[in-house]
Amino acid sequence: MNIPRNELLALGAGLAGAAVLAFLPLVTEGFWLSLSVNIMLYAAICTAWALFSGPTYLVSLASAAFFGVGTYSVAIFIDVLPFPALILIAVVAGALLATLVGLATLRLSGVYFVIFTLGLAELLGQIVTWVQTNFGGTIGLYVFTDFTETHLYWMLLALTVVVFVTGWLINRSRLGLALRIIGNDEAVARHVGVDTARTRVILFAVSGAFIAVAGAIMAPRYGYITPDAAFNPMTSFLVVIMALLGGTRRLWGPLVGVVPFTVVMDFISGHFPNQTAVIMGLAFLAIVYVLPDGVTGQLETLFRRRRSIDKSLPATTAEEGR
Amino acid sequence: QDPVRIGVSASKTGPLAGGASGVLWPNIKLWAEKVNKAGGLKVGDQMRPIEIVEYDDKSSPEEAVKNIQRLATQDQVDLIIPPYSTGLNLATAPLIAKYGYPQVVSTGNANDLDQFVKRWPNTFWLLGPAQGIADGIVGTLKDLRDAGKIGNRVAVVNVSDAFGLEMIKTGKPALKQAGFDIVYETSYPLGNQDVAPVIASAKAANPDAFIAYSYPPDTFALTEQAQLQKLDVKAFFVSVGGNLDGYGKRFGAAANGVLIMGGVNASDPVFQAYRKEHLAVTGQEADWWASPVAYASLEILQQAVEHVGSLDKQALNKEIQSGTFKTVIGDIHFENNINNNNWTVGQWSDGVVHGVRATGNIQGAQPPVLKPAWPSN
Amino acid sequence: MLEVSNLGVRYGRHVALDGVSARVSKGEICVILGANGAGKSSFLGAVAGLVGTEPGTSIVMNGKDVTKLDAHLMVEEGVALVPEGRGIFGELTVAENLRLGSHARRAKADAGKMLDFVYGLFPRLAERPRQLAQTMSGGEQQMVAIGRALMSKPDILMLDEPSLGLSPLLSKELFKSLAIIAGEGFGILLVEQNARLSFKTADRGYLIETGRIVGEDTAPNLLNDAKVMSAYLGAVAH
Amino acid sequence: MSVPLLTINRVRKAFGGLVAINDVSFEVTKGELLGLIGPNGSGKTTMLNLISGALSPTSGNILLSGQNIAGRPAHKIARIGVARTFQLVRVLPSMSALENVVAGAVFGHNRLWGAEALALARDLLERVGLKGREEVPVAAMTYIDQKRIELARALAGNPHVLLLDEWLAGLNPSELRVGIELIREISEQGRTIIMVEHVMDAIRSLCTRCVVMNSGTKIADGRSADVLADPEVVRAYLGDDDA
Amino acid sequence: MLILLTGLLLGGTYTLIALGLTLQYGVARIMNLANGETLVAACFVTFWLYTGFGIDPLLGLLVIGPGAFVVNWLIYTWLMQPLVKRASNRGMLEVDSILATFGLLFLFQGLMLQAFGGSYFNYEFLAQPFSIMGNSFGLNRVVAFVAAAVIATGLYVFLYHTDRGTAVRAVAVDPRAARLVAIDVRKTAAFAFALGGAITACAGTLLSTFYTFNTSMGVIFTMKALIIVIMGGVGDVRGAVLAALVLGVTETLVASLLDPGLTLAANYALFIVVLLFRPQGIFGKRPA
Ligand SMILES: Nc1ncnc2c1ncn2[C@@H]1O[C@H](COP(=O)(O)OP(=O)(O)OP(=O)(O)O)[C@@H](O)[C@H]1O
Ligand SMILES: Nc1ncnc2c1ncn2[C@@H]1O[C@H](COP(=O)(O)OP(=O)(O)OP(=O)(O)O)[C@@H](O)[C@H]1O
Ligand SMILES: CC(C)C[C@H](N)C(=O)O
Ligand SMILES: [Mg+2]
Ligand SMILES: [Mg+2]
Repeated sequence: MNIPRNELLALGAGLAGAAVLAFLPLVTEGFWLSLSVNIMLYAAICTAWALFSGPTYLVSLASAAFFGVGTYSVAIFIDVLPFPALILIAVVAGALLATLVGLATLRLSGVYFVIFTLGLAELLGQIVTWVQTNFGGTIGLYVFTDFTETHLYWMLLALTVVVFVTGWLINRSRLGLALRIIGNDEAVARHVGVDTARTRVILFAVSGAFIAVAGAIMAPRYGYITPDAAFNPMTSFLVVIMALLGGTRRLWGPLVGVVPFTVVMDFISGHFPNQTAVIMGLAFLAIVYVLPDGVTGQLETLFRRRRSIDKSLPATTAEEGR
Repeated sequence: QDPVRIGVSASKTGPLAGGASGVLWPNIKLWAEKVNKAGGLKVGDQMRPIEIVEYDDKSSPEEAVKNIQRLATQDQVDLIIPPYSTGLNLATAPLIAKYGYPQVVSTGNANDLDQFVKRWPNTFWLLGPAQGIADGIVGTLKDLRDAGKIGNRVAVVNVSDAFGLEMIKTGKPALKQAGFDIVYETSYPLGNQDVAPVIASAKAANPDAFIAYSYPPDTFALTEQAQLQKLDVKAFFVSVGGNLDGYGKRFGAAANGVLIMGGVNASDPVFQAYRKEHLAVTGQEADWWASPVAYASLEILQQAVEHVGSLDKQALNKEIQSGTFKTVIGDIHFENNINNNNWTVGQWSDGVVHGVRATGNIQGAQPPVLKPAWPSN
Repeated sequence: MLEVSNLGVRYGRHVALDGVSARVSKGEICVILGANGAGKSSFLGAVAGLVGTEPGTSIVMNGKDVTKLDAHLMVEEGVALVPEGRGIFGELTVAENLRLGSHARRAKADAGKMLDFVYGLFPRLAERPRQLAQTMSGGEQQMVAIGRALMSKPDILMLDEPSLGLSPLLSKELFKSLAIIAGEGFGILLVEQNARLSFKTADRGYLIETGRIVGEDTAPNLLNDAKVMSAYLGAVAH
Repeated sequence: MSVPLLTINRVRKAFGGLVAINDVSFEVTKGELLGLIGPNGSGKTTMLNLISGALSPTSGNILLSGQNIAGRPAHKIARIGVARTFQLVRVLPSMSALENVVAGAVFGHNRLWGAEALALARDLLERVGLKGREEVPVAAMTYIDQKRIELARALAGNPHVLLLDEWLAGLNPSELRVGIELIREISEQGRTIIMVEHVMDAIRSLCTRCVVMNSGTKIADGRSADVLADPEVVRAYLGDDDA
Repeated sequence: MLILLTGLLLGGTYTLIALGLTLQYGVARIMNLANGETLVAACFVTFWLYTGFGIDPLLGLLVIGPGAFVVNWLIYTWLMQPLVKRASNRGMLEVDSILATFGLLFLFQGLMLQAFGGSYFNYEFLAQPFSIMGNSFGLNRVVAFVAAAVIATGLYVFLYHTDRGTAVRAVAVDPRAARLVAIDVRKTAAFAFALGGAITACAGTLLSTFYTFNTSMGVIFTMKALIIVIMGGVGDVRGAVLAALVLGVTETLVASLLDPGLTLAANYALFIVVLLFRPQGIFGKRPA
């Protein structure tokens, strides 16, 4: 299929943007760079998350599990293998785990899948703890590298770009179409000949592998890897929240959520360290009520309104299938 | 006067908040208030007020790292008070080192500190290596056994988190080396308060002594279950949590004779005065081990600045490495960045904890007594 | 008994119904005919209180103004709806579905009597009271839906395409039942595609086209009207 | 008689204790338009579910061109060449009309991609009477139009066998006329169709042959006129005073 | 036997933790992530009433239950109702309610933090041995178990054997259709949510008699509750109780016979196994 012009434009703009962002460490360091690392981290994870959860409407809380697997891939082998090899291990481990989970959860739908994936991170965390307790001797593993924040930032930026390009390619492929069909109606998907199981598993593996890589890249920043931190369920929740905030109907949706969320959260915790929780709670509620459709949803409604005024299209009564 | 800005990033929420709120935060408050009341921090010939810049690390390393960055590069604070817990101290060490701040750790310790200190010579470890603390109880038990007061059978359990594992790692070999017979041994997950099976199994092994390298919620739960199930041993040891004043209040007479990790010299008037102040200023009781240590870490910072006469980080590091400091827990002098004079075991007696064992040259230890049977209620 | 006048419904900017008036009396069977999307379901929904109405609308039931009442209160006023797509409680049993039908205060006292009546009407339901409603076949589910509506002892029973998916035999029996029900004094308002069958049973009919009533007459007259014949009854060869 | 395209061989389906299909056998020859009728709950939809792979039979074989497809996953059966519509319409609500049909073209028996798939989908939309409405979101379409979409989607896979479950239900008489013509056209192009229907007018005018089910068993199988006159069918299904 | 009894007692505790959420999620369709915070808040209030005013926790139930009911009623009508109204389908409501209650979670936690600080709390109540078949258990845990049994039975009878309860279930299944059978959906859903909140609060009160708690601990309870609710089948009281008991017994079995370090792992493993064989939960009904 030939690529529509506007998509090419978007792609070009995206790559150009990424190139600009790559210069960030040259102009700032310290706190802003640290914050950017966090933003980039969640940009990568949330987009990877939405690759799967967006079109399938299956909310995965397994991000922490993949992240932890990636972190541990590095922590375990850091002394024996070079870093690029560790990234590779993370990819394989993440994809493998996702495949297993994918196969196990084929029959699960809706909230059952949500909780299953939530349990997964906990389970892995516990198993790692137990193994460390009984065979490892210490619970924490040191990861000492010479990476600076700048290196982490660049790696995460590269990862984000790769995730985006992958997402774009998937959207243009049979796989992407299959996913959208599944998201709309799984029974229909099966009956038009979509191998729903395979599609889901492949995509979950891709998404999981990316998140694992993000975990691997972050391991040097943690310095000292413990299961509590690596498999922290909060990671999973934050990912979902940010992605939903942005909206998952577009590839760039999660990104739109990540940036303001991270910045606002940071602002709050920086300025009101003792009221963080209360203010964050209120801010959150406000967001839910003011931006019911996520930021992208809001943007799209705006655009749609403009367009429909322009071309005086009749208002559709379409209810977006979620 | 230009205030001295002192940054602190520690847990206000998340799993570590319980510990930090009990031990670290109140002492920062107490210290800041005291210093400012006395006219401020003496920097050279100026008395400058201190201003605390505080952030919540949400118990997560990611957040902790970011906070340290913010403190160092945005707020450009003069000093940093390091986070609560071993894990977060280890995670933030590289960054604190990068900016050159002294990191006087009062609430964390590990076994391989020697190596760590070599890598980051700006870190100082008030509690000493984990080994000292973990082995203290073994020494106490050994003394009791050698005096023929208790038998050889020990049950030992630990919480499986960073702290518990560091402890068991040296505690268990020490027990073996001392010739104890470990009749029951297990670990349980952090946060688990349903420890009835643990106590039941320990009891079934019929031990003479019970050691728990435990954390606050499970410390309480283990004690309650031991009392309920009448796990009557001659020595009953719990770790973090046993030192809380609330422990004594919660168990009352039943706490009598319970051995805890760490301790204080309860009869030292300096400590008694500190306790009073702590209550008056923060509205909450100091505990019987970690609070004074946390407070001492702040006194060390303060005195280092006074001794050096400036806020030059390098000079401060040097001073802390070599100087001697007068604190609520006595005179502190670091050897290779590690403080080797620590209370390791204390014992409850009528609502008060008396230190019964210490490392180094600490004075005032009282002889341990055998634990009476749990009172029936 | 039921008097609707000047009823309007809009969805966003789309006007689905505009100034529709109709009435149903005790013991009467009224049928509404119209093409797909003409607004038939919207009409029933508006009367039942499920769909909001435009200002100016007036719905009077047994002499009481019920225009603004919410759906659950309309049931108490004696209006029951068997909606498009049935709307039964799939995860509850057949018996529970029926029991819920008499949740309305007005129906509580006679719940037992009504249940016997419904079981008499649809013996299949009596055979399978404990089956989950969602595992019943399409037609069986339709019986549950009608049965449940009857359980509320309505004055007016509104049915949205009740014969949809019913076998010819059952459709006939359904209409016989409707006649029986009307005979008991219930008023019936019906949306139907099966015009021939419904006109045989009905007393009166309304024709609705893109949101407006375009015709109203007694059933026999409509049945004999050539225009109606061709537009709504079809001329399918047989 | 020509070789059967589809053979249902002693198929049985039980839900717990309830036997929904009780050892039913019949055959469908290529190009045939078979009516599958019977009272509510007699097992018609279940039969379609078994053929299309939504359910797997408790026992028995289903042969398509001699190949046993019983119990295979639905997507495999769809690829081999069975397409269906659903008793309650199921469209892909967040997608446009065109995309709905493309879905069938891309993944069905046809497995087209790109321009070919789009062209076929456009073509089929035109055939079911939705020309010019390709970009309309289907959620905004009326019931009958959604049914058309469903049909086009099924056809897009170029199936050997097309299963229609009460596709004509809910249409008003004039729409019904259109619908019947559409099915007739498709059938005349040589497509094999099994249609479940309660609309007797449609059965009479379209189907040469009917299979009648009752309580999970086959009670009649033969030329429509004969079958519909069969006293048992009349008693169980049609009612005696059918006009 | 000891293991079984200990496990059942623990199961009772879990039942308490999960029942409220069963109602809130199963019926009112609000996946309440602030469930654990409600529970912890009740712990604090109980503590405060007991240590400050000497009000016995069991008497405290009489205040805390109704209090929580009112608060949750208000939360539902003010905060959740708008979400319910604007959601065009269940999936949307699920997403919205996750987001909104995530906000509530922080809000509650923040308020508790302001009021009580982050330290650990506990107090002594009925920490006496209670002997069952020669084994001694904490009386406070036994009391909690009995309360769990009473609440669960009451809830079951209510849901399955009263008209009001059937109406509550009907709302859970299909709120739109429920309106057609004269059910005031708004009120019923608010009622279910409030009742769920009240039960969770009662659970908090009872748990505080034997648990050490602090402001940050809510998430742990929420996760436990979610797992139990899901394992049992959403909205099914019987399932939740069974799942809770099974979890309690398994955990105790593993802790006693295998290794306490594996209890949580066993717990999730069990959860995963159950879902593999019954993807819709123990008592869940397969959607058609
Ligand atoms: N919820 C809704 N939102 C927006 N438009 C709607 C909604 N429901 C119905 N409509 C529109 O209102 C008009 C009337 O619809 P209605 O369902 O009342 O028609 P109907 O006569 O019952 O048709 P059918 O025979 O297909 O059931 C249609 O154009 C339809 O698209
Ligand atoms: N999943 C299921 N569990 C239990 N029973 C079922 C299930 N699916 C169908 N049945 C039962 O099997 C029988 C046949 O159902 P089926 O849907 O095939 O009927 P049908 O012939 O299509 O009827 P209709 O014309 O009313 O659509 C019915 O009695 C139905 O209750
Ligand atoms: C010795 C303790 C105060 C240690 C500290 N609580 C930790 O987490 O490691
Ligand atoms: Mg309609
Ligand atoms: Mg059917």
